[in-house]
Amino acid sequence: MMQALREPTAEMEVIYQHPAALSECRTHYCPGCTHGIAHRLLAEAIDELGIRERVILVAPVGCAVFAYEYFEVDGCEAAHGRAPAMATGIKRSCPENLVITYQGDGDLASIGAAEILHAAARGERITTIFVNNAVYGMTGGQMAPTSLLGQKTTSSPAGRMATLTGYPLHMCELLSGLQGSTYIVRRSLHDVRHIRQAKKAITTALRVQMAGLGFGMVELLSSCPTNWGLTPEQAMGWIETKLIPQYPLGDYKVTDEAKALEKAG
Amino acid sequence: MMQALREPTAEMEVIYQHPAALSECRTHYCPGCTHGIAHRLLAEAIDELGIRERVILVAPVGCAVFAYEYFEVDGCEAAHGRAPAMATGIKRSCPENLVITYQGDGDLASIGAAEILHAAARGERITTIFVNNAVYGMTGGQMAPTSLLGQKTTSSPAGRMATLTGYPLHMCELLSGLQGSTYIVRRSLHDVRHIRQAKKAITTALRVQMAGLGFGMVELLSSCPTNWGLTPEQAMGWIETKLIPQYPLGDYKVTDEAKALEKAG
Amino acid sequence: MKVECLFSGFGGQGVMFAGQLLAYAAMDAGLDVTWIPSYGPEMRGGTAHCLVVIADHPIGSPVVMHPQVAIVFNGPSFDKYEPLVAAGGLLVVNSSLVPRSSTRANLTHVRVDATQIASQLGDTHLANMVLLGAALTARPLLPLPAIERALDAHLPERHRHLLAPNKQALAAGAEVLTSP
Amino acid sequence: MKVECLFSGFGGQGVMFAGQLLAYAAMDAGLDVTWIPSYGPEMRGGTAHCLVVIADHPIGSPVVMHPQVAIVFNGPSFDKYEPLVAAGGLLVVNSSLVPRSSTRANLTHVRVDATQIASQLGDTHLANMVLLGAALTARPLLPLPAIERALDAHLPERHRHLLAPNKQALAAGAEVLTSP
Amino acid sequence: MPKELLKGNIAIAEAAVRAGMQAYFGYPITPQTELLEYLSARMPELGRTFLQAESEIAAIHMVYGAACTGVRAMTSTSSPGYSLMQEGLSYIAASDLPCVVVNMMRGGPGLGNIQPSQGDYFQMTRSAGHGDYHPIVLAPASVQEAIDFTLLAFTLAEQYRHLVILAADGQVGQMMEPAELPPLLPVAEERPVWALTGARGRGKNIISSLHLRAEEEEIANQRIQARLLTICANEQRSTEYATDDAELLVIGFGTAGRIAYSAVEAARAKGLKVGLLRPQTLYPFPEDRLSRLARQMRSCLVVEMNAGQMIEDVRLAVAGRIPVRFYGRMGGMVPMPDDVLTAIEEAYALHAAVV
Amino acid sequence: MPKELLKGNIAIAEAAVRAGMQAYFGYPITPQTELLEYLSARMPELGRTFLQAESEIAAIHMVYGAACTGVRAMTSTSSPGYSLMQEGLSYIAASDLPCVVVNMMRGGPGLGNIQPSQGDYFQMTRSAGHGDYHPIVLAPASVQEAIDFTLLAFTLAEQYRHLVILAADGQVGQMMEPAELPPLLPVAEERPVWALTGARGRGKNIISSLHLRAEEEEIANQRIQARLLTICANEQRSTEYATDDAELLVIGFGTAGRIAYSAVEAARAKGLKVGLLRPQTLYPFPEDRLSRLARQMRSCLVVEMNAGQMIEDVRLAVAGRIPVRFYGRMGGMVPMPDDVLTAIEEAYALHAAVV
Amino acid sequence: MAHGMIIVDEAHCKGCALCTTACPQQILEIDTQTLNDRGYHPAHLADPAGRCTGCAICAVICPDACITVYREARAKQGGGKDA
Amino acid sequence: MAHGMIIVDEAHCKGCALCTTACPQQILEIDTQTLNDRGYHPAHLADPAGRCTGCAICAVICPDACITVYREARAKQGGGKDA
Ligand SMILES: Cc1ncc(C[n+]2csc(CCOP(=O)(O)OP(=O)(O)O)c2C)c(N)n1
Ligand SMILES: Cc1ncc(C[n+]2csc(CCOP(=O)(O)OP(=O)(O)O)c2C)c(N)n1
Ligand code: SF4
Ligand code: SF4
Ligand code: SF4
Ligand code: SF4
Ligand code: SF4
Ligand code: SF4
Ligand SMILES: [Mg+2]
Ligand SMILES: [Mg+2]
Repeated sequence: MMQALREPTAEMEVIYQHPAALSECRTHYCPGCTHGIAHRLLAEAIDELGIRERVILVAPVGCAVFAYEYFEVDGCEAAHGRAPAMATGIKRSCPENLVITYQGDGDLASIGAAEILHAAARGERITTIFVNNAVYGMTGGQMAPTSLLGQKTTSSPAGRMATLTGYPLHMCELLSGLQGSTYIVRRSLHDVRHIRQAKKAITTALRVQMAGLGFGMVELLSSCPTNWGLTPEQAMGWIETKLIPQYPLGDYKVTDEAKALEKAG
Repeated sequence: MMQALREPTAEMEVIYQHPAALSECRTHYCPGCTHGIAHRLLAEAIDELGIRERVILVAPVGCAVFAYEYFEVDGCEAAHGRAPAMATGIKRSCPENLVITYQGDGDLASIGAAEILHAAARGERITTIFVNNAVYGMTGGQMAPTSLLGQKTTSSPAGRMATLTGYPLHMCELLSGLQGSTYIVRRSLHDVRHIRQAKKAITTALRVQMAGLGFGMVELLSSCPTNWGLTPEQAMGWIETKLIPQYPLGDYKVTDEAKALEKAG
Repeated sequence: MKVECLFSGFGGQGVMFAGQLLAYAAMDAGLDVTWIPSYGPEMRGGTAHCLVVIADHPIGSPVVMHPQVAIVFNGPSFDKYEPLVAAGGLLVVNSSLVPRSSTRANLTHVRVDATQIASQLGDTHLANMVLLGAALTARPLLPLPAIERALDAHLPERHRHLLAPNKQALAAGAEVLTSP
Repeated sequence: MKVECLFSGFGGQGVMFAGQLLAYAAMDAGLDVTWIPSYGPEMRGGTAHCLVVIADHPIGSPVVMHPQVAIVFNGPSFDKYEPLVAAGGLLVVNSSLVPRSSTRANLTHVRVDATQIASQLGDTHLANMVLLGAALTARPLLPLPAIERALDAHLPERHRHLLAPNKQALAAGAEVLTSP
Repeated sequence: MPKELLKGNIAIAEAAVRAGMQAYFGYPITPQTELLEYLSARMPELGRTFLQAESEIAAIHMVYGAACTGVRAMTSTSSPGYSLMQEGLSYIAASDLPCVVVNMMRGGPGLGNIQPSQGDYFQMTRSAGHGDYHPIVLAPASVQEAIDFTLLAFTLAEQYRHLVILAADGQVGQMMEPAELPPLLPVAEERPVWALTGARGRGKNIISSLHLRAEEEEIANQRIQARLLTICANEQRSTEYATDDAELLVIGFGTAGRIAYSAVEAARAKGLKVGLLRPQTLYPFPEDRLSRLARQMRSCLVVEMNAGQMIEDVRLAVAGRIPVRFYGRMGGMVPMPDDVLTAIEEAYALHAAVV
Repeated sequence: MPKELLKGNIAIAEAAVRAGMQAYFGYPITPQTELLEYLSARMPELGRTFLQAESEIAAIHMVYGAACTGVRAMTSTSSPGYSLMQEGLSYIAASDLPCVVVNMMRGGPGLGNIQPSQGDYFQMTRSAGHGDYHPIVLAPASVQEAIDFTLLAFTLAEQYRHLVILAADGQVGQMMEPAELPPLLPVAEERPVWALTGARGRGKNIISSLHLRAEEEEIANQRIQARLLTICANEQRSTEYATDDAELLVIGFGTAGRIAYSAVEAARAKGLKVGLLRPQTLYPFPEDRLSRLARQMRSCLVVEMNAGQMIEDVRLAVAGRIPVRFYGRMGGMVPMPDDVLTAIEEAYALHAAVV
Repeated sequence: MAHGMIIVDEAHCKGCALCTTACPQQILEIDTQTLNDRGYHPAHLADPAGRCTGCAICAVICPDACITVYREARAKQGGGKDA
Repeated sequence: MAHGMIIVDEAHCKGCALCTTACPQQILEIDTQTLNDRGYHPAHLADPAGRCTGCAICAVICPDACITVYREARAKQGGGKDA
């Protein structure tokens, strides 16, 4: 049996380290919040594709409001929900750059529903990372359009009721119906296997943009231990047992060109 | 052979006359504009269901901006695109009333995309008459999200190009994917047979609301002779040959309860 | 010198274009000019009018209450503007559509059967040129050839084939006043 | 009489609740009181503080630059507020997490191993009560039983089972100062 | 009712409930979210309408719709959300609809931060959207006033069929103070005659702000302006402290006014003849009272949590008769009484210099 | 270039093109739609960006995005659409981004009508959204000025990295007049150093208006305020007519100012000592010039197409030294020179009464 | 064949001619001699032979609801609907 | 089995414990004795037996990217990837 190590030996090599596109600063995310994982995956994808110097990141209003601080890329702050419109303005002015929006479910599916819908319908050549945690994280856990029926939140204290507030919104299903969308998939961040799949999807989505195809979005089922009132580990379980059944993982739209890129990747 | 008549004889009875729910005033619509037909059908449906005194109509900003003048029902004016939100406020405050929004394609599918999406997702118990004429009528014929590829408008003078402005939005297809929607159908106003079918759909949609089921919408393919640069008759032909192929008529979502009402009607 | 000309009628009667032609001609004559449209409260159909101010010095207000020249194409326009024409002004009326006559003594009142004349020229839409021809004959703000040059330069491409008829209509309007 | 008390620490250390208890007790004692929270720029985690002003007359500003009493739960709070305590004021420090001591001569400086004591009582979250108990012993703004009554009335339902430990913690804090 | 220790946000929410609010629509935004959260439990409990809208735009148009039906309707938001409501507010005002909007101001412009601010003074008093009108704007400085002004807001809204803004800041929303709530008023059974309730047994009712004829739009505007004149004549409200023999008048509203109160107290303790005017209505601005007070003063000092906005109303009211000085903090910074005191002393020293 | 007979809307559009505008985003709304329509053909012709946005909100955020990349970006709208842009404008201003917004005002509030109006004066000069700042506001009165100010707007926007609003009304947009367009300027090749273009060979650039620390937000605000001071010092613009020996000063901007010009001409013809000041910048308001002129006047008369908004700036500038009277029309009514003349005569008669 | 007739509300008709093309009997025409006060030529029934069946097709397509349709009662009875 | 090790950046670790549950070797634990300056107990490698395989699973799940993973080179060669 091997000996315990406190420092890597000379023969050891780094198998995994902090991605270059991710800043070395501390994030303000809660312990165990998978926003952090989403960030890391995006940074890794950027590194691997060698596009760090071409990316322009549009941060949302939501817990990821400081996203532009956390990536070593050019970045800006959109108003709540308007990241797709802002990204449109950027992409049309800098078609050679790679424009990424990073948005929460309140941001993208609630206040920003029109902007994401139209960006997708236009086939805007941008990439959206959509972090769905079924709740408004930043403002303290209110109901989101993606909250589950029965889910107790700070603005649906008796649990979300369909008769009063309707049904969870499925953004992948919705946007994949639009001709302008090219790559629309849903992944989850609740365990290592799924995280790896998510990473692959993000990479493909960026490739889609690099190839100048249409609108791409990767929805990531994500945790909010703080507002769900769960430990980080329990929260991962909640994604698996509650969120995924309501939001099935899968490829909602992958055009043939996108498929080709996916394989090539 | 019968004799020509200039006045009805005593034996004659009125087979068709101006519906009571439609005001006796002149509309400001252009000659041959099928907004007028949509109005008449809605008025007839209201009369036949005997609900004139319960209806609250929300007029849009668009050519139908004066709709509240043209119906003998309580009515109000929404800001551009916000009719579904306004209708929500009304319906929640007057659940016994029947709340109808009447909206154009610019109003509903462009600026008001978020509001209609969320009203449908909430299963808001309102009825939306969606007049799709593939153009911004009121402001003089600019491109709408529903304009066809290649369609020349005053803001797409070279014809709508997918690479620049994306693809036509199909609202029935989109909204029928939402669990909160109950009755989502598309009809056309281009000839007598289709007009009769449209009338039937409007009646069913209102019944759906009377029964307290979820969100209902009847999309009506409609003409804009003025901005299409066609005669009224040619415009009817354009609906048939151009619009319908892009926007197939049909029932996009009719829940079982709604089906039962449809049959009963 | 400063003169304000009002053109008023149904949408579709060529009211705006008649006013613009006058404005173009005035500009080419080295005068200052403003053209300002106004669409009635009806969004579609309904009345439309435009006001052209021509002056040999910079123009302040492009709007006036009492225009010196008014060319009215239809009944509602007559009713609205007949009382407003400035004293000593000119009122040109499309008598084809306006049965009433002005009873005002302090203005020059010209009635032209413009729609009828235009229809004889083959297109009722030419009534605007008939009226303009008559107006400029009654009050020669600019010579008719200046208007013809403006027509040459500004008749929209899709109406190009109507250049000659437009000029004929202008002449026909002028003739109403010159022929006995 | 008017006194301002600052409570400052990490989010989750019960800073806000300690302040609220004091406010409730003051109100029940018939005094005027304001409680005002402030969350640090970090949205999550990070520091939080609240300020309680107690007076026997209507309170104007609920904020002050130099509080008379400061109860600091952690290092960053010590660094920030130690210099700001009013001359003659009281500084209560959670010595479990703050190794540094104040060098200021013009204030009463009390160090309480609060997190440690709380952990001995079974829950580090009780440190807030330990500190409050100590503070009110060092400067008896209100008698401890008043705080106990406030606890009875306002401890959230879900923490009800911790009522007794909370009171023990209060007492333990007081003891730090009373026992030799 | 006995006093309770209440948080501003909760106090406003419960006061609105007790005032008979029948419908609330809102969207989360710090620092007013607690208000929405509280109502999400409280309104259904009473069988009333609570709905979290998909955006502030939807929220204000839901309020617009609800107000059309004659119910007491309200929304609440904070600065960026308030900006989004501008179009809807203009429609509501143009339609002569009573309703109440809470703006719990935060640091701006842009996304800014969630600290207390008074940076939307202009946007509330001068222009809640396009076109000519002013909402009534009430500015509470304490939890008790927040309660009282919530009641007042509904009363004024209905009395004048006019939009009322409750202009507070994060500090008023977050602060806890002992305060007394009113009893739960019964909800109005009857809807007003102009309300949309279905044209049963009467002609149709129409609510619209469209007047294509400029002449008619001008008449609609004149009606609004006439109403505003009445409002200005009747509804100016302010409170004062130590103005009797004051030579320097400090003027501040809401949180700034309250902090200034402590500073004025301290200045008095130092023997300076200083008084405080705290406007409680921002529109109508208490210009009559200020104009009268100004006669006796040698100068005034405006204290705001912004770059100087109310100061324009002060300057308009004193019309050049005395110097108007300014002390302000911006971007979520709350002025400290000590700093205001320093500003007072400086302003006061200038009097001495003049003598 | 020779003069052409140009319509205001088209003139602004083409002037923007010639000023090197690289990206335009807009949404149809009368009375500015022609501008958008013109650009829908013109911009692609030059290989530049034209996009009809799904709403005014999307349009302003597209402009925001484009401006972040350092291109010359513009949008245009009219009153209700301008209301919808408030949040976006506040973000843009807070982010120190140069860009140009045209507001072709129409009758309001609410849906109102499409006639010319000046009802958004406050919303443009006082508060383009929440928080403390003022955009630069330029008010053309003729087609030529519309062209010149469009150029100026881009220049000032870039010089100060500040938001510039071109404040016109339906009349300026719809009117045709002879005017001269500038030559087509080459589009800037280089993007500014702060622009988002990808962090190639440099550290990352960030554009954000978020400053969670109030201290930092205050610094950001101070930076804006300092810039506004410079702007106020350097950019006040106005034009005058017959002020030399005038005793009554008429003040009006844009269309109202131009109509007032005719009325002043007529008054002069009647021998009245009347002059005109027409502010060309509404922010910064030409208070220095007005304040100087006021010394020589016995009173002034403000003419606006609203209920009286600029009058506040006038009153602030004259600070009570002379009476300020008002003549206004609302809701899309355009004042007639005759009526302004009557108002002038009445105001003038009051001088005589005083003597 | 039932016997019918229609009356066009000339003041409201906008002369769009949709009824004229829709009428299966081709007995409606635009009256270019008449101009209503909005400036439109209204449609009118030109049915010297009394061919109008009262089918109401014209009314169904009329965007301005300005056609009233009459039919002889027996026709309706013939349709068996009025029993 | 390859031989590996990890280093946790304690200043950045938030003690969420996701790595501890994910590690197939169960050799990561939260160090309740240490408190970083944000008030969190960081995770640390407790691998006296040297069971860490360098599989990087802990790093893949760490939301704060604060785990660096090392592995002996031959292990990698063994994987045939570095050929
Ligand atoms: C116009 C506007 N409305 C509301 C807010 C307040 N707000 C900030 S974040 C947020 C919700 C964020 O939720 P989500 O997008 O799901 O992101 P998460 O925090 O869950 O990652 C809201 C409502 C705001 N900043 N601006
Ligand atoms: C906020 C706002 N933006 C824009 C407008 C201008 N506007 C009025 S109607 C309209 C489009 C109407 O098109 P559509 O909804 O398709 O109705 P249609 O006229 O074709 O029936 C627009 C853009 C407005 N009134 N308000
Ligand atoms: S509040 Fe939720 S989403 Fe936001 S950082 Fe915390 S855990 Fe993550
Ligand atoms: S513009 Fe088009 S949609 Fe509007 S009334 Fe005319 S024909 Fe109908
Ligand atoms: S009722 Fe039938 S037959 Fe008679 S005119 Fe109408 S369409 Fe023709
Ligand atoms: S369809 Fe109606 S409006 Fe059109 S011509 Fe016939 S009667 Fe007139
Ligand atoms: S690398 Fe693998 S074995 Fe080693 S600590 Fe991490 S998860 Fe455990
Ligand atoms: S997963 Fe990362 S942040 Fe969480 S405990 Fe492990 S090392 Fe620390
Ligand atoms: Mg979320
Ligand atoms: Mg349309």
